[in-house]
Amino acid sequence: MKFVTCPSLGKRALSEFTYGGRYEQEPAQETVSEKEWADYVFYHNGAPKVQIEWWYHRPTGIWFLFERDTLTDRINKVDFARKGMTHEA
Amino acid sequence: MSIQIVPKAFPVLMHLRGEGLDEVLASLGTSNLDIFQYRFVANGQFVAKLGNEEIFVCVEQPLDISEEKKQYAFQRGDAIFELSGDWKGLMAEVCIYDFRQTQPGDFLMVLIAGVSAWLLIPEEGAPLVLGCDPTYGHYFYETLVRQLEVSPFLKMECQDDD
Amino acid sequence: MPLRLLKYAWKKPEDEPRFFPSEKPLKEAYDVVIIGGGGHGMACAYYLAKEHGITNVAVLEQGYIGGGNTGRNTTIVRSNYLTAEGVKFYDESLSLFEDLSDDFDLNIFYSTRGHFTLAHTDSAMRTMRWRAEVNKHYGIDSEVVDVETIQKEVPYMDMTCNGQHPVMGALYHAPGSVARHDAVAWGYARGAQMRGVEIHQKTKVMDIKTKGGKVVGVETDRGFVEAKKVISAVAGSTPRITEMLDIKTPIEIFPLQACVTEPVKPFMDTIVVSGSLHVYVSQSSRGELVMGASVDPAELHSTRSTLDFVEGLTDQMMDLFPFTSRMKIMRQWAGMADITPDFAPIMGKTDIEGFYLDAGWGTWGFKATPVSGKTMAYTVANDRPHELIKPFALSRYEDFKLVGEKGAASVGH
Amino acid sequence: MKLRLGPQPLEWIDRNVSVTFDFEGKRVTGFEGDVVTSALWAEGWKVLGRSFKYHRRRGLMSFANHDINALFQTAEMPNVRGDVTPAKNGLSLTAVNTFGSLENDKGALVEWIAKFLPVGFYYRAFYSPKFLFPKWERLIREMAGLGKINTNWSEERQPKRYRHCDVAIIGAGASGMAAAIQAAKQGVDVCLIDENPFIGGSLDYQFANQRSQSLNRQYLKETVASLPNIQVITSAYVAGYYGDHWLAVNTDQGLIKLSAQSVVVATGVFEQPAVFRNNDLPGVMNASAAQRLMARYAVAPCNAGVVLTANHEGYRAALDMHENGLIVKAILDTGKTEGVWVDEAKKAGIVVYEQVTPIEALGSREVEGFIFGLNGMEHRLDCDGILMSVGWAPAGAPLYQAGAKFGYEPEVQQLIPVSLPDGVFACGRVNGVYVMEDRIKDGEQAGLAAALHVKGDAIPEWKDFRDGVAHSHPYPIWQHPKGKEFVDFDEDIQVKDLKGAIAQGFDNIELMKRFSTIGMGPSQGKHSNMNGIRMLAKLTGKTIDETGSTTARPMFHPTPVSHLAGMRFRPERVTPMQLFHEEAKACFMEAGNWLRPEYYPTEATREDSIKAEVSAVRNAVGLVDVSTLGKLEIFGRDAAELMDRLYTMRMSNMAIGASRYALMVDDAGVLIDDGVAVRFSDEHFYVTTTTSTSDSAYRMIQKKVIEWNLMVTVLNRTGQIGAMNVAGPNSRKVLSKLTAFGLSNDNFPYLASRQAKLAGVDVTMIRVGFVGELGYEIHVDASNALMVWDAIMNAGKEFGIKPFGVEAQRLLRLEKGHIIVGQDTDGLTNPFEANMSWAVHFKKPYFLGKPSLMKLKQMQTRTLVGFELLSDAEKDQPLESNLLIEGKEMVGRVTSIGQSDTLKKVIGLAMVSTEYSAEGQELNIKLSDGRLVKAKVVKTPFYDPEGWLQKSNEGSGEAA
Repeated sequence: MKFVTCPSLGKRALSEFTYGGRYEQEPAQETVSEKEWADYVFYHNGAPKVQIEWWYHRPTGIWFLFERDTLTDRINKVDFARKGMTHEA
Repeated sequence: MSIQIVPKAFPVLMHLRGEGLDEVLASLGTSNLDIFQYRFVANGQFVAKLGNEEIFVCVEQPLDISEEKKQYAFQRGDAIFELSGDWKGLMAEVCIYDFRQTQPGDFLMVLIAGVSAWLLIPEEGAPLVLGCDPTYGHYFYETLVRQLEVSPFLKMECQDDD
Repeated sequence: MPLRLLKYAWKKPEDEPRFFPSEKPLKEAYDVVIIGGGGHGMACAYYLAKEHGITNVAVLEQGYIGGGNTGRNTTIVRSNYLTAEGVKFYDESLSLFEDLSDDFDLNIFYSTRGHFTLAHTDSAMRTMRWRAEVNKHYGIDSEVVDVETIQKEVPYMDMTCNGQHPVMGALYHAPGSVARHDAVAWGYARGAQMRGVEIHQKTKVMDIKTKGGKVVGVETDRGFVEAKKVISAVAGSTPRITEMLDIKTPIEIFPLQACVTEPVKPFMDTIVVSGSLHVYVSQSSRGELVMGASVDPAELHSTRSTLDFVEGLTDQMMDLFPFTSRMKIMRQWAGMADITPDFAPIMGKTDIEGFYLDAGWGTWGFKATPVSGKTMAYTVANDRPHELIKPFALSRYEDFKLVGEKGAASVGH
Repeated sequence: MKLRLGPQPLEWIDRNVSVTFDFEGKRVTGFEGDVVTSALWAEGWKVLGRSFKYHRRRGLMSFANHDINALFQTAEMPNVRGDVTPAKNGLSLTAVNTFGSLENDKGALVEWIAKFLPVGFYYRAFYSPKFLFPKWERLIREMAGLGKINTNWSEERQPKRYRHCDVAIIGAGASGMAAAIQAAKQGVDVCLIDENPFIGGSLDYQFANQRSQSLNRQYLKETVASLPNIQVITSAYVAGYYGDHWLAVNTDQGLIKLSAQSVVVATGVFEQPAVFRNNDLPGVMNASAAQRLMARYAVAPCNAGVVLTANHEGYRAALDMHENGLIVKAILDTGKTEGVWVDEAKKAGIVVYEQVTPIEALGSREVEGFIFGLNGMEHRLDCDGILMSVGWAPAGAPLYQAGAKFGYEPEVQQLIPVSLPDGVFACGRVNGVYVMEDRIKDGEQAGLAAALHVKGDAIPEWKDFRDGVAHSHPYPIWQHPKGKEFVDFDEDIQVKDLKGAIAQGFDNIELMKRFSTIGMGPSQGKHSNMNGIRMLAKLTGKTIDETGSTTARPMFHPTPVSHLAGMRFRPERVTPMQLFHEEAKACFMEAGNWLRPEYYPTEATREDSIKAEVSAVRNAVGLVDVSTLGKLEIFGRDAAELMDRLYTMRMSNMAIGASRYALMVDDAGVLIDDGVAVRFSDEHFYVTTTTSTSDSAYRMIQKKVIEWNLMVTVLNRTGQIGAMNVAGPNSRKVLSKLTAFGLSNDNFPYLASRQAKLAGVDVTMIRVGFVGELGYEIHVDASNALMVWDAIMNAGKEFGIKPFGVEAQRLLRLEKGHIIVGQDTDGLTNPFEANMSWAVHFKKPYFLGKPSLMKLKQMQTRTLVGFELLSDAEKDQPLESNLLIEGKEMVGRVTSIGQSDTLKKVIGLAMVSTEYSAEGQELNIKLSDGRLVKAKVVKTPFYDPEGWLQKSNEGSGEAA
């Protein structure tokens, strides 16, 4: 029952959102090695950290990017997932 | 103050996507509408802005839209209801949203009883118009009605106002 | 009155040998260091000492014995899995469980209740039959039963589920059991300790030191200890440990919550699980209904409780057991589940010589406690993966050789 | 009315209305406003229950719902709590967990063998011989447990509601009221919550006869009532504090989910019992319990009692008795307390002994006397009641749950919050502040801070209002050689039990709790944890802080399932054709949250009805509702690019007006979805997804559009469009009656899609044949869907049209060899295993999961094959999920199977190890009973392999 305040939606309950996983840049398919690809698909450092995540607001159908701390569950930043954005992930 | 909910039939509901929709809005007699705001344009008819290139209109006649402008129009058959009386009292039991944030004129999209719905936040005292996907319509209606019947909170309030 | 209790006529419990030693300093070096004093870590220590004569072992626990998922799970033990690998592995675990009380000379309250996994859709029915057939093929006592059979065993269950998603049948697993989770950890701990293993509670591992790709020891908040072999058996804390060695894994941490009702007189003898309703429930020997659901929706390294969980659980629970609406929820809590993409554990050796992983237990760790201890002990003692855990190697993902435990929509716990 | 007192200044009872109820079969009369416990006590019922383990008699102890001595059973409810349950006419109560009756409880025999049952005894025995354990366990289970469940009880659901406020204040005692007033004066929206029916807290029982407090009381209560922005919620407790300042507030009407910007915790303290021999005898009670009895219910705790005290609150309790004309035999002070109440007591002539050591309470059924030590001598006082006032523990549950840290403050000898999370404040006794005036100041400071926090303003410097006096005895535990000094009343835990646990190595607060079960009973340690911590600290030579405290998880009090669950909100979805299905008495099945017709019962049996539907499609024409398919509009400059990237096959080269099978895999190459893609224009596609994936597929595609930075719009039209499939040799004839549009092969060939008017409305027709006949899928706005469906049914009458359901469709598609994603595939199946390499176009530069598929292609180990059964199908037909066996090995499983009348065989699909997938390969299917039946791998489609029928020009009026 957490709250999150989103641009143009205001303060919303997290229960209106669907978690879309952490934001990750897909490696270029043309050049990627098998190992790199497996890393992208399966392996990661799952330790507690601040990470950028996809969150989908079901009633409006808008994708957001949250910057969330997976240790404290605190959401530091919220923004629309805009086309062509690039994030450090 | 008792609460009534009645299904409402609307003439033509259309979902428009594409460029130059402000002209369409203008043709309906509205302008400078912010995202997630609505305006009544005529009796019961309204337009709402859902995005830079997206509007939701409820009008008598289908709008003509221009192919070359890459405007796309889609018919919608949403299930729509009118809620009169202490609609906030009912909403408090089926919707987690904090309505203290809204102003009359807001087009609000929220989860109600597990279903995505849209609301036309009315002027104080006016009834609330809300709608959802047609295939959820019956569930939506039955759920709200059942809530009105069983809720002690709402009953208590009814007594207060008698 | 059991004879074993008569001694207390003249003997005070104080005179009993301690289960666990009182605090003492760490040695400079051990042959093996086990990170994590939960059931898995303690079991590994126990079998290292008992079956491989390796006793110069330290178990390092940042909190207290069994304070992690061991003491937070809903204590269900079963072996009705979907894949050959899973079935063989958990069946071994189950047979070990049956003898634990005697091995330990301590009653772990291993109580065979029978385990129903309900199916509410025909696709769920297919999955149940799939599991039943695989189980039967490997000699596991499992079968698909119809509504009548369920109703006979659990007469007070509402098969119509309030009109929505009625029960169509179930996978019945007669050996399905519950056990006293703490006692399992305590029993292994005491057994290991009596054989010379050192247990250090409130001892946090800060770092793992390597030289030339080989483990040389661990840095703790009580100083450095040498060890050429280090095992991580920390479930929900696994990523924090693997991060120390820059080992990447597919593990993601999700909170898994549970709750209990006030104790009432016994009325529920079976274990009931419903995948589509996200409910599993059994009645403890204290009389509480012990209930759980599926993991929380988003990655989180925390054991905080949420209201959404109890709301959802109680709501769905009533579909099956309407009368429970008159009961009261007494306590809720959470654990951290280390989830893998194929719902199977990650066990055995890693790229770093001397570092062994016992992880990826998701929501099934408790039932694997004995067998994971036994096979990890074997793997460490021989530096060669035990036959039963070969399919669970960390490297399977890059080889795209995933374990099919995920199957169709099959539920854990 | 033995113990009922004369009118009290603030009593809660209405002496004009009496209530009667039954207890243990006997009639009890009390007043409106009584709780069950007070009504019983007033009539001289001192034995209210039996203890959990030894079945000792138990009476009123905390009288605040902090113990379960008074726990009752009714016909409707288990575990009813007498301390807080209003006495109502017609109630019929019995004590829980008695064997026989409260008076004659056979369970009491356990006490005779108590010495054989030390702490954790059940770990020590019962496990061997193994075969006996189930009997022992049964016995132990019967002994454990409290109330009884009636499994015939009906379901109850209480509606819940949300309430959003600025400042929530938990506890409406002096400091809570003061906090509410200060916060409200800042203009914020305040909710003030208290678990009692009236606000006032200890001001109204501890200070009930303290004239000097009447002004404070009047000011606080009247101001709270006068401020419109304070909502008082009484008879409500905060079951749990959850993230982001959410409070689960349980009321008699139901759960209020209260969200606040900041929270003030003014929950006060739990009085802790003194631990001495027989401290559980009925008549031994906390001093605050006695004060609540007198002030709220005008009931005397006893006639002649002693007060055992370690703080000046005990003297106040003695004065309350004295002023009510009750005898106080003596105040037994374990130390040498000073203070105004001490002076008043002495002035009132009450005997006071100082430096006293409690030794034991005497009495068989209830208290008859008390033995204590004084200057090395034992003294005895006869009395019918013992009031204990030796200390307090913070009611810190909401603070612990919010993440506050507690530390031990030696000055007050109490745990107090030392660090508070953002937006959480504590005041009053929970914060270690005891003097009434200070409690009010402390509350005002917290209320102001909470309001300022809401406004985002700076919070003034924090003042400490604690007096320097210890209000708790540092170690109120006096062990007796003969034992029976109870620490935890719920669990019957004595001093020796905790000693035993600690001695055995459970010397960590959590381990001690888990081994001894202290604090694990229904009152969750409210009256026992603090003494447990004190004992552990002392016995391990640690400080209280080093020892630490256990976390207080929700629920604060056990909370009804019916309240937590609330109403049932389980969205259910129906297609626009639902009306028809219902009128046709269709048998429905659930697909996700959709209802779909499984079949229409037109024949005697389910099987025959399905057969009839199948044969209608094969020989005439059928109509199926496929509205549950996901339906997405994809349009914009990059629409074609998106389609190429999403699906495994090439889509950009589709002609306008064409359709194509669409297959989707995830990053790992696992098959997740399939459907049909249609191209309306260069920049406009329309795709269907499987029913179960419509939402997730839409979500995922939108996400990809963003990741790939494409100029394209995706709309989920699933619920806005109805869809149906007309299939069968006569389908063209039927449709021709409803449209002028040319349906012949040259104008509308197989796999084409056309937009036309049908039955007078705009529709999209796609000529696809999932079921393998000449067929048209018709997509139309939801509002027109039912009309079109009816029109087709009418037009089809003369051609023998029949509606068909999911079951018939399953068999028809099986005859055609089409897979169902999720049935013929599992969580790991890739397109090659599904025998669909033809659908993977590696030539494309990019598509979802391509690198995984390239890897997987080289390592395929299993294949989906078609098979037909060789042996007699009637009695030996295998079931879906039956295994394929070679020797001892499991080599695959049946994913689909069915009896095909059209082909006169049992056919099916199976996922088998590739080495057994060759055409003609014999397979052994293991039936559920273990017998093997033979089958043979055959080519698919089983039916009309060349697909002539789908392509047929039948009924176009032209030569086929």
